[in-house]
Amino acid sequence: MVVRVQEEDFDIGTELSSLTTGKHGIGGVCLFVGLVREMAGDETISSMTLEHYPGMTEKELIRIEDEARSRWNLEETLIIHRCGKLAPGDQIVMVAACSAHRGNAFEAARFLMDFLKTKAPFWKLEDTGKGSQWVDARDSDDTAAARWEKG
Amino acid sequence: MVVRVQEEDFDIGTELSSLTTGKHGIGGVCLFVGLVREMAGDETISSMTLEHYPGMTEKELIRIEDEARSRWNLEETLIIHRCGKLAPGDQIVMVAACSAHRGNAFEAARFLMDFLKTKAPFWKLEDTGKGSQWVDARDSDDTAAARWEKG
Amino acid sequence: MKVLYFSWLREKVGTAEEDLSPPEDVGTAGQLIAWLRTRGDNYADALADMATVRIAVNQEYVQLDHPVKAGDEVALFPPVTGG
Amino acid sequence: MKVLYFSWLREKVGTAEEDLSPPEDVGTAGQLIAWLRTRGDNYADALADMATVRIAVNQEYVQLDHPVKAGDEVALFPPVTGG
Repeated sequence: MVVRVQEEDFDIGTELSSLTTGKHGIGGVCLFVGLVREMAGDETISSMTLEHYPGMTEKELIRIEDEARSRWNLEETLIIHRCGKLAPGDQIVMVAACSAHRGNAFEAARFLMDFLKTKAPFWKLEDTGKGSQWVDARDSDDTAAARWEKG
Repeated sequence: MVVRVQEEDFDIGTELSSLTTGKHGIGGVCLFVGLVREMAGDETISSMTLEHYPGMTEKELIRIEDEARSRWNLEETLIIHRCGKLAPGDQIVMVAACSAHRGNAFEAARFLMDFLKTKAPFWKLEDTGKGSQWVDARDSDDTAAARWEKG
Repeated sequence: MKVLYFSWLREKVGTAEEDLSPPEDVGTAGQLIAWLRTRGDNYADALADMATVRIAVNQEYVQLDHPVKAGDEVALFPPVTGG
Repeated sequence: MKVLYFSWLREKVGTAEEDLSPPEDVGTAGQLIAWLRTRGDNYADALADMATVRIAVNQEYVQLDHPVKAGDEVALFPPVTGG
């Protein structure tokens, strides 16, 4: 179980191999990587700043991982989220779920992302030619997270 | 669009960055990596040999990628599958789907794996303490692939 | 009581963090927000629409009826947009 | 006609690849398999249960009623287990 919030970039290959090395019960790893897109609607983004709530962010990420591990049989999980100033193409976030079987890995990684998107206290500020603007939360993210609510 | 069958190992970070570099419309990448597990039922695996059908394998992988691209709005896709002799913990397969939005990336990557598992002509031979044995196809893989059939 | 503001709530209020001693009749997160609104137009504007305000007490999400007391860390922020 | 065998089908038949000239009345994949079974116990054993045999003609999956002809590449193999 790995949770990190950091300004520095991360290397997916390095993170993955430190997660799986020597753990030969892992049959599948599902990884998701979020990147800064160049366009926000019709505007070109020159940079993006990620603000967060130190302390609570880590707690929420750990809570999200715990929840995933309680729902699926997982060998390892990882969440790395960057903060600070990023440029188009930069990596923002990486989640990974390792399991004996691929179904669990896919489901859990998607759950991690859906919950992170609605629960982890990060806020994106986009810099465009027309100035800076805080990104609005999306209804589609709430819908995605609601899918996982227990009936 | 990348499809490769190779004996050599691959580096996920390198593959991913060559897939996404300069493509700033990509907001999310879903990656799946399959690893050789140490146990097959109660038997410990010492090595695994992957046989395939050169020519048809590549055609099927391209067909699977085409199908994914016709179903989802994808910026890039990748399938790398190894052949030859592997050891527990080794990487067998990597698929990736890159899209503007994470939902497409997750769905498409899972589709690529589900179809690859039932269509790509690979066969696993496991070496255990009790000799070599061909791996049986799983009904669960057929079920997973059938989920994607158009109604 | 420490009160933190993030994102555009921070910008509208004009501060990231302040130490406050609300009156004794402020016993819940909802009452704290009602009291904050009386402290100036910047607060009233930032906290005008509760649909866009999330509340955490001691770094856990809570609802308006959650108790707040001296020594708590209360954070007010818009819906999150990370990932 | 080139016929290829993979995995345990290859082991049971005892060869990976052979050039064959089936009789003229062999016009489909199913007829080819029926004829192959007559060529020896190794073939009869390998091709005993069609539920475990997949067929590709010219590197595309086909069913038993698919035509086969001179010059085709026909492959017979068990259900795939890659990934």
